[in-house]
Amino acid sequence: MTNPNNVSLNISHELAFIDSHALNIPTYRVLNEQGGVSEGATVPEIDQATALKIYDTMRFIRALDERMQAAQRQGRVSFYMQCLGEEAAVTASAAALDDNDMIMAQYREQAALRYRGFTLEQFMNQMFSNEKDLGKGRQMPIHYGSNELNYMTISSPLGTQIPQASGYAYGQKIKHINKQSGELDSEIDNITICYFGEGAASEGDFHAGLNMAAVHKAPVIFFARNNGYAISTPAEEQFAGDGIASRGVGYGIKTIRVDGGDALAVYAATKTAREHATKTGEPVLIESLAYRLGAHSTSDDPSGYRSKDEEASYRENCPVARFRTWLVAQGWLDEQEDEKVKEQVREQILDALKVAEKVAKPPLEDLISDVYNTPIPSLQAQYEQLKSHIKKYPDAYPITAGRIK
Amino acid sequence: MTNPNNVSLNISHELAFIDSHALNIPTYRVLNEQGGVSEGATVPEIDQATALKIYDTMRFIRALDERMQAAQRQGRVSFYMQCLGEEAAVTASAAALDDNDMIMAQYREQAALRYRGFTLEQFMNQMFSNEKDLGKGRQMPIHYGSNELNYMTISSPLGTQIPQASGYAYGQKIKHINKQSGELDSEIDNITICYFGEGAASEGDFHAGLNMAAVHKAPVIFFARNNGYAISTPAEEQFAGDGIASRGVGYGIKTIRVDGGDALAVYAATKTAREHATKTGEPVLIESLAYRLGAHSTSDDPSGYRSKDEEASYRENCPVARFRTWLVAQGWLDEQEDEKVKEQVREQILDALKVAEKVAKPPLEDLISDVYNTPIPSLQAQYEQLKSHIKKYPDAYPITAGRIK
Amino acid sequence: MKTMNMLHAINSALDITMAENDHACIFGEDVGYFGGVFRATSGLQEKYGKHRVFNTPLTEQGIAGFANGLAAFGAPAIAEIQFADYIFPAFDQIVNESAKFRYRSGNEFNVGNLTIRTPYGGGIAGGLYHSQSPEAYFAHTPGLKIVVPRDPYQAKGLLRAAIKDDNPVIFFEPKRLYRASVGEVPEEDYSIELGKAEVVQEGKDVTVLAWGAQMEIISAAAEKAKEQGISVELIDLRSILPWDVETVANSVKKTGRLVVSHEAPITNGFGAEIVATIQQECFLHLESPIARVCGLDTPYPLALEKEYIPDALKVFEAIKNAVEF
Amino acid sequence: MKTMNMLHAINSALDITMAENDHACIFGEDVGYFGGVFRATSGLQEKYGKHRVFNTPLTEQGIAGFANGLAAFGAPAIAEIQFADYIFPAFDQIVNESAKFRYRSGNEFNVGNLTIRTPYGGGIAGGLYHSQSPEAYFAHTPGLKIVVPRDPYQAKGLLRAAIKDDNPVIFFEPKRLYRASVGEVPEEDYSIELGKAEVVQEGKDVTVLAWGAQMEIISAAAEKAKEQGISVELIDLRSILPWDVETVANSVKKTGRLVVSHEAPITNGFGAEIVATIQQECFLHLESPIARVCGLDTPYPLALEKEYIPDALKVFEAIKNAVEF
Ligand SMILES: Cc1ncc(C[n+]2csc(CCOP(=O)(O)OP(=O)(O)O)c2C)c(N)n1
Ligand SMILES: Cc1ncc(C[n+]2csc(CCOP(=O)(O)OP(=O)(O)O)c2C)c(N)n1
Ligand SMILES: [Mg+2]
Ligand SMILES: [Mg+2]
Repeated sequence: MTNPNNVSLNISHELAFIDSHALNIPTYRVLNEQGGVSEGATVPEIDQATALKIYDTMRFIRALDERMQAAQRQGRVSFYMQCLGEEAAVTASAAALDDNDMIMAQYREQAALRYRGFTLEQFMNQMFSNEKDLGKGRQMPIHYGSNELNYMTISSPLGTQIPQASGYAYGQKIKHINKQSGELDSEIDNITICYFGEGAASEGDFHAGLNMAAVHKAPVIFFARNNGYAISTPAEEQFAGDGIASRGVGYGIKTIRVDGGDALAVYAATKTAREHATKTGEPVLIESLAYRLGAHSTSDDPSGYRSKDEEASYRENCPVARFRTWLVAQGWLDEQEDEKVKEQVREQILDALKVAEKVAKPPLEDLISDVYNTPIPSLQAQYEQLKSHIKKYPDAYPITAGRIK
Repeated sequence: MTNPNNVSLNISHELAFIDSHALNIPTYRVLNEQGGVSEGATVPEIDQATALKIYDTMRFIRALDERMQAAQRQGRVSFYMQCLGEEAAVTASAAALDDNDMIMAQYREQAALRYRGFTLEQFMNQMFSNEKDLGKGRQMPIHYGSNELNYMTISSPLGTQIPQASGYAYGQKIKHINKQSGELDSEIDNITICYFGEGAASEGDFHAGLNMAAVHKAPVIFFARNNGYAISTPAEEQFAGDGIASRGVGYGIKTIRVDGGDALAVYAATKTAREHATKTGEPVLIESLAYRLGAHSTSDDPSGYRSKDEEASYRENCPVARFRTWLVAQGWLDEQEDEKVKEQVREQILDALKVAEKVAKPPLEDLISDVYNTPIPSLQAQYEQLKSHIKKYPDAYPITAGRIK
Repeated sequence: MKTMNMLHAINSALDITMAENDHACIFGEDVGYFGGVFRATSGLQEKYGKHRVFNTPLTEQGIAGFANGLAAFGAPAIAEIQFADYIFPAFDQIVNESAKFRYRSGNEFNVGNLTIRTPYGGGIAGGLYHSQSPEAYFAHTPGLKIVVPRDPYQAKGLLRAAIKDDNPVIFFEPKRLYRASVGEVPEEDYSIELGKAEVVQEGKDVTVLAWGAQMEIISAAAEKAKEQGISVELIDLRSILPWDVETVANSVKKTGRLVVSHEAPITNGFGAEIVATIQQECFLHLESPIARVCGLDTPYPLALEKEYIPDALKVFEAIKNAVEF
Repeated sequence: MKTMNMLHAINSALDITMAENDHACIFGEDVGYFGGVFRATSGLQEKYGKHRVFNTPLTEQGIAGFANGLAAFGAPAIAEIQFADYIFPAFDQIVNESAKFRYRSGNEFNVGNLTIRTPYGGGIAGGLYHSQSPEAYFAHTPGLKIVVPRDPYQAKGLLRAAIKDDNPVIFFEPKRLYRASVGEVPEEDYSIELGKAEVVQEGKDVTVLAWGAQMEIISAAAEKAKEQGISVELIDLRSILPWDVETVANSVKKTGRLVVSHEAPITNGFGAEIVATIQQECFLHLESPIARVCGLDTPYPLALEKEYIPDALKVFEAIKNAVEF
């Protein structure tokens, strides 16, 4: 496009509007709903170890979700959010990345973090906001993060990670740019993936983030999890276009829609997207279609806004079962062994929970550390005052009183 | 779309990305660059009075812009912004509306206001922020507004009018909704047009405004003026998609791109868009292509960022001349008469300027009125204190000191 | 009179508003069929239709922008921001647009019809992003009104006044009290004048001032002080903008001492404004420095919430210090 | 030493930064080829390449979001917001994200590399939207630092310190002085410590405090006061967050009187915080109420700008009142 308006310029003398749904958007799928390979589909290249790691992760997350949902009901943890129904989308996309790629997630992507190696103990410590939590007990359960694993700490405000992902990815690209030509002079080694829900995609930050990534060529994979709901708001009250994928062309971003219940399709699409990003520096948009099978969170009760029938019809199409069927058919997974591991995982989770809930809460200094790199004088003064106060009334502050220096 | 994800669901087994420029977007044009009717084009229905009013408005605005640009250079007015190059886009779109439709403009759309009947005196009073300014001398020159003429007062922050237009238009629709069915039960009488630049379209408010209008079916015409620049930033550093029109499909909004230098095309497209909006309540997106022929504003010097050659090549394609040629060919305009009127208009403008610059500035009470519907006590107290202060030092506040009650 | 919790009281005020004006609309994230995540708008979509009570897409800047437009059109626009922590994407629309709409246009246009409701405050194990009290961010903005109720009766009367007021109003609802605070509330319509503080308990030794959920805390502190023979005058500010300087100044002239308490971080919280104004108004009457008992200057924490909050004990200490100064 | 105006001084600080670190980026609306609407980034794209000095699309929330991400990656991210009046769309990214990034992650991640530059302030016939001084909106946010220079020497030294500081910093530039303020500035690198106020003139009767462009105004007022035999101690706060309580309190303990002046509207401006803290710190030393001379509680006007601003005459009056109290 070589005109100042930066548009394609094909003159027409017919007064005709582009239809509101003019774009044809296929949904890429490999495995059918029963877990068989769809007729006409090619199974993407995937090695056994990767496939099993994907499955292992999904199995683990399913068990963790079940257990923590129950723990919340028992009042042992204050809050929880399940990945239920979206395990394949999250896990298989994470599996298509390099371990040093940055993951910026929304909050329902614990499977990606697990795939990277976050330990059961680390999950638990965060949820119990104890002193071993990497986040120092400051955020609500499920707001994980790990520098070591390149998983950006979750932030509750929705959409904010989207332009941040563009900036982060731009940073990853800088060293590959030739100072003279301004062009890439090597393949980009690491990129960023940014997950968000179809609800969060309504935020202004979505628009800013995608547009900036496209204009500045930031190597980000924007992974939109269209799971049908934003809390109680159905997707049809969220947007009137054809999903999130229909927006790609508006930013000049290559786009693909995948069946988010199909681990193989997600894996293949993400791998290809990553290749494109590392070679060109350009962003890619992936829209995954799945159904949020569980409640929004433990604070939510979906029976207030959607039918049991709808839920039931989607429950049948389980992404974990689908992939499992394929693995079994491949001869890569033994069903009995799988059941045994499931049981073990459940027990490990319960044990870890019992341990983590007994670990002490963070010490008082963690109330004021990390506001700045070092506390500013006024905050230090507030802290000293608080310490004297707690020393005066130790019974009122049982968590910290005994440990004040 | 009857699935929870609210998407078209056509399964494909091919791993293929939708191209970043998959959409074919024609540019609608009736008059060729010389002002003749393009081969194959149909001239839209337009009566002589409307056509002449459009021309009269463009002629006036051209003269006003020239005069005020000069006045700023002479230091008589502090600031000015020209419509140069975009007169046809703005005027002809305004002409396609009903007088009671709301206009929410960005700032470069003085022609739309003029078309509605804003008087020369009113323009001048605003620019000289004198006591006759409807805006009470509070905003910089060119921030016009008129309740009577349904022209929302201009606000400098870019993009903010876009979601506001959706809300305003939604209000216009409410009375037409059948309480039982929730559907329209009569044709909507008045709608909103919302103008913005291709730069402002990068703001998060653009995304929010278009999406909300689409979801809630607000009868707005979103009129994107793609004029190639946002101050010094060329459109190719603003977006990577195919103009603004490529975004319509992402919101599920009917869209058309028009040659913004062609008054007839703009008029016809806007008329059709309005019809669609009044009948369905749905928004429409129009992208007008023109070139910002002048500087961004009187504070700007484009020679710092674009070539004289580029400017010259677009100067040839003058939207006013193009329409004039057609009018003359129609036998609706006499060239000599036109020259005479031009001269008269110039003189009127100069006279009005001389009058307005001598009108007194607003009285002191206008410093605090309209912050609230009635001043709150603290502000009233500040005002009393200010009055005593000015009375004590009248020489320091010559504009108001003499008139304090 | 009927016994209502704060959510019922708010729902009742909204119900009256919707019945009163055919153009009034309620909208925000999840406020439609579901009735909002706290259920404040429960039953209203069923009663008034999906075109007047509706879910919006997930965009606070859009909600506020749409609300500005609808209000400018002339319809009562009642927008909900799901948590006050998420009002910041709407900051530009509120601070640069709502607040300046009338002034910049010379009253050609205004958004007096706008009311923004949003639950605020901590004490619910909500951490950084479900606990904030952002009233002070708005208090620096001429053109806005800001209101915070302390109980169901106040909530209904103040919300009705906010909606009827011909200026944009932000109505902060203490979510910790949504269900916890229960009281007698008239079923019929009534309003409580904006901009007026209320002396909720008379006293002579020290004035203690707060608003919203913090009223419960300072009342508890006043009880403790009473046990020590200190007589506390308690003031509920109710309106942050405009605020009732006169009532507060009169009280402080009487007691000679003032303690201000709020949940938000102390630095540049609204407490600062109160102190700055009152030290001016009451300079010769002050017998001790005006004290602020507020949140620490940190983001809102989780595990150490108890340590963070300006609890009754801390307020009590400040009362004692003021009296013993 | 070289004579520079404030824009040159800022440009010089940016130039040193870009030379120092290959990953440092400067971006914002029109900052690229054109060098920014005020030309603060002039010549830098040519020198360091389009990939390190670039125009962004027109979206402040995007600029701040992108900047947060780039800073989190570890690159010095120097973002420009074209006018401080347009910083509000970025409010969420700054207040909820930049400020809380380190805390919420337990220091797993931080955006200490972030610096946001933005021209602020009035006196240029800019009206509502080219005149605002929004520092107080940010001052209520733990995690941010806020800096305002008064002249070219200060601008370069403070900007370098802001960039090198390992916390997100908002750097407000007094645009009225961009070209008007000229002075000696070293060409080499130097920094001025953040968080330290400067006593720019010693005096004994009254302390007068301001920052940025307002320093010029209070200096003029102090001159007038001197003619009347009043000895004024002038303080430039320089850093709003953190601010130097000690220097101010020491001065007020000596003079017994304080006048604070800022351009922003008085209610809940940063003056309020200064008054609230100083009345606490210096209660027994105060001989008159602390006075604030600020903008009125209205949006920033145009035709009546002269009447609106806290000019030298108004500051002078406040000085006299304080001394004669
Ligand atoms: C800025 C902001 N607004 C509102 C919320 C409250 N909220 C939390 S999750 C949610 C729905 C998100 O839906 P979606 O993006 O589709 O993700 P999903 O939960 O379906 O995975 C809302 C409204 C928030 N966290 N942040
Ligand atoms: C929120 C906001 N950011 C920045 C500006 C400063 N500004 C004024 S006009 C402009 C460029 C607008 O370009 P465009 O939208 O294309 O409109 P055009 O001037 O070309 O008509 C900018 C950046 C502003 N007014 N508001
Ligand atoms: Mg969702
Ligand atoms: Mg433009």
